[in-house]
Amino acid sequence: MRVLNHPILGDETRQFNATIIVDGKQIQAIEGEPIAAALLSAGIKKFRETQKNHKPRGIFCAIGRCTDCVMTVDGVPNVRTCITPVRDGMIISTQKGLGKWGIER
Amino acid sequence: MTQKTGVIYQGFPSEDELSRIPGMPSEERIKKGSVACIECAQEIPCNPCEEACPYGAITVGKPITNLPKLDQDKCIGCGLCIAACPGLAIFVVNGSKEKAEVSFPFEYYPLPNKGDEMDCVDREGNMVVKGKVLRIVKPPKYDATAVITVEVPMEHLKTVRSIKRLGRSDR
Amino acid sequence: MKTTDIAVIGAGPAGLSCAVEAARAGAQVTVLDENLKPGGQLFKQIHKFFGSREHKAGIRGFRIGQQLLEETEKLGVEVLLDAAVYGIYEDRLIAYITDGKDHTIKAKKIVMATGASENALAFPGCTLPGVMGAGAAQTMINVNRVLPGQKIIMVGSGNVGLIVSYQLMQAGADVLALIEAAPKIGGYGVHAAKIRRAGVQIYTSTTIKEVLGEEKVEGVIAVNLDEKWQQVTGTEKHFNADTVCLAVGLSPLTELAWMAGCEFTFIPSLGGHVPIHDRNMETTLKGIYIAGDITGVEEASSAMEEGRLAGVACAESLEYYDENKALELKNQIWDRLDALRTGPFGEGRFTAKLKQLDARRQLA
Amino acid sequence: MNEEYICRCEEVTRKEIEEAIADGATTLAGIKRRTRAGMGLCQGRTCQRLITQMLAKALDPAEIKPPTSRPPVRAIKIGEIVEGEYE
Repeated sequence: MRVLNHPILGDETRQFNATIIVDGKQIQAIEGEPIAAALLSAGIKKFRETQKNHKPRGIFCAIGRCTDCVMTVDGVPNVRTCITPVRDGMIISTQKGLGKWGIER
Repeated sequence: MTQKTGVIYQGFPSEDELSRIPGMPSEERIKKGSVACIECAQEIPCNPCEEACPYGAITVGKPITNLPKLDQDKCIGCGLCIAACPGLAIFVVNGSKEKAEVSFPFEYYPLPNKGDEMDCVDREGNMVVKGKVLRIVKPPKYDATAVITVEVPMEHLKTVRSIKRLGRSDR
Repeated sequence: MKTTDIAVIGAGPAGLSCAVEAARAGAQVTVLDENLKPGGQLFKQIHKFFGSREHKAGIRGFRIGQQLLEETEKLGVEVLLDAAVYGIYEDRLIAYITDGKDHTIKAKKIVMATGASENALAFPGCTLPGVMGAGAAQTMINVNRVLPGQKIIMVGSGNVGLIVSYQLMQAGADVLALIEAAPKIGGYGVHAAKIRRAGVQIYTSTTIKEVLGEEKVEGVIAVNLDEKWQQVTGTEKHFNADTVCLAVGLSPLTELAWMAGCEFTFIPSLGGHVPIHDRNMETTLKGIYIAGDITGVEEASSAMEEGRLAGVACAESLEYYDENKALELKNQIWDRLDALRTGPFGEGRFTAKLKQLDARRQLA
Repeated sequence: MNEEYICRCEEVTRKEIEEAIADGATTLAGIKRRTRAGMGLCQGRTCQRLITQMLAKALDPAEIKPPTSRPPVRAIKIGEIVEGEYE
């Protein structure tokens, strides 16, 4: 959920100027915000499944250290979504295990 | 298990701690009119309250970990210190009228409106009594901290310290 | 290859304060930061800072960040963003990646101000989506303006746990409870008082037994701890939470200092193994300085003072300041640092920092 | 009950680390070689401290030194170094 008004920071003034496609679904986002923030705003918490035990993972450190939030972005696996900015038209998919190169259609 | 009291156990100063710190006014002073209650019970490095007071009623001095000392005769209860305290630990009370007035800092959305009857809470967030909002002050120099004044029955002057956040469904 | 007088690694409160101070003396300063935006963790600090009013106490953290950035710009400090330093080599050669390419910069002085990272905590279910660092949640609400969840359990009652709990409520979430393994609250009472009067219970001597859920957090079971820190069966409490935030301390980010070859000392209260430094913030390697949380975890106000100190010291050793002028400035900073390290919360850090300086003297 | 993972990347549980310590591991490297803890994508940045705490139950924490730091200390792509500029 987005924080549209805030007692200290004031009202959100940024425009929802980007659309990203996550597992085939369109999501409105803000150009330049981390991919992870855009996903969270759409209620998506599970970003990938682990290699060994197929367990769900999501945001953990949010500063690019823990690598829990990696996804396949525009055909590139293991992209840290917490520090990778949104660009309009990005194609993102939930990563299974170590991920595969290339965009799955 | 009996709950230990005091700020390091409960997260707010106990009656006993409040009675021993130099930031609290006397009963007599409270009855005379608006006055600050500086509920700052730990020696932390902080002194913006000292400068915020235009009447020189608050002294921290050096080292800046000293507890703020209130000069209750200089204090007129203007409330400028309320928004200046980074710990939001300063309140203003007035016991000179029929009903008590309590002013406190408030940094949540939404804000109440003047005249609203609000759920007034104590230091633990427990509902104490309904109280009427008399004033909401939020000038730019407070930098987004609102100072709200509510009117409550006199017996709650020392317990009411905030209002419930608005727009929350009961848990 | 680029060259500069002073290369500062990290554009957080310590790094930027250092850059401003050194540039003011006339030095050429280059700041490198791996993030896309400068400011480090300052821009997620939306509360008014403590400290001395001469030094920005009472001002909200993100505004201090804005002021520092304006000053760096005015003074002509070069700030390289998206520049991840991955190695420091002989003769103060720094290797970094920017724009997907490898670069090097050679500096007369290096200041490492790399900050700290959040500690993790393990319990059954700790990897479920919805369990995250308190700092991660703080970044989401205050920088990205997205709520990580609606019903939060905060773990840890240090200042980070207390402040982030408060800020989660300001952003519109509910904090169901704050739990703390120790028998008392770790952070400032005034921060605790803010969330208490908002109705948040603080459970001391309590830990997480298990986080429930298959695909994400769907509940939390907390349990009491006895005096030996063992879980007491039968004291379990269930919370209907969707998010768990971990505020269980920070560790200095010291990899670069290890790699550069700085000598370390072990001081648990500062976060473990920390680089040894002298009164000027210089490490055991000549010309390499440190400032802020990398020297041992404290808070933003002390990080900024240490940054200023390193800035003055670098400027002095490059002869932008004479000894007297430098000493005058350093005395002021030392006084302020001492003031920040007094009182029940500061004394421990004061002693720890003395120990760190002693380690330097013993080596000399 | 959900698993208690210490190394999140390589999915190493508390039990596996305890077994490695019982097996005679006294260093972070020893545990790493036995369990792969710390060898995943994040290179021990999250679990190192947790494992140090577990080791510290039997050893002096001051003696548990972090493993040697070698470049790159940040997560970067090999291609970024290979394609680097040479001056």
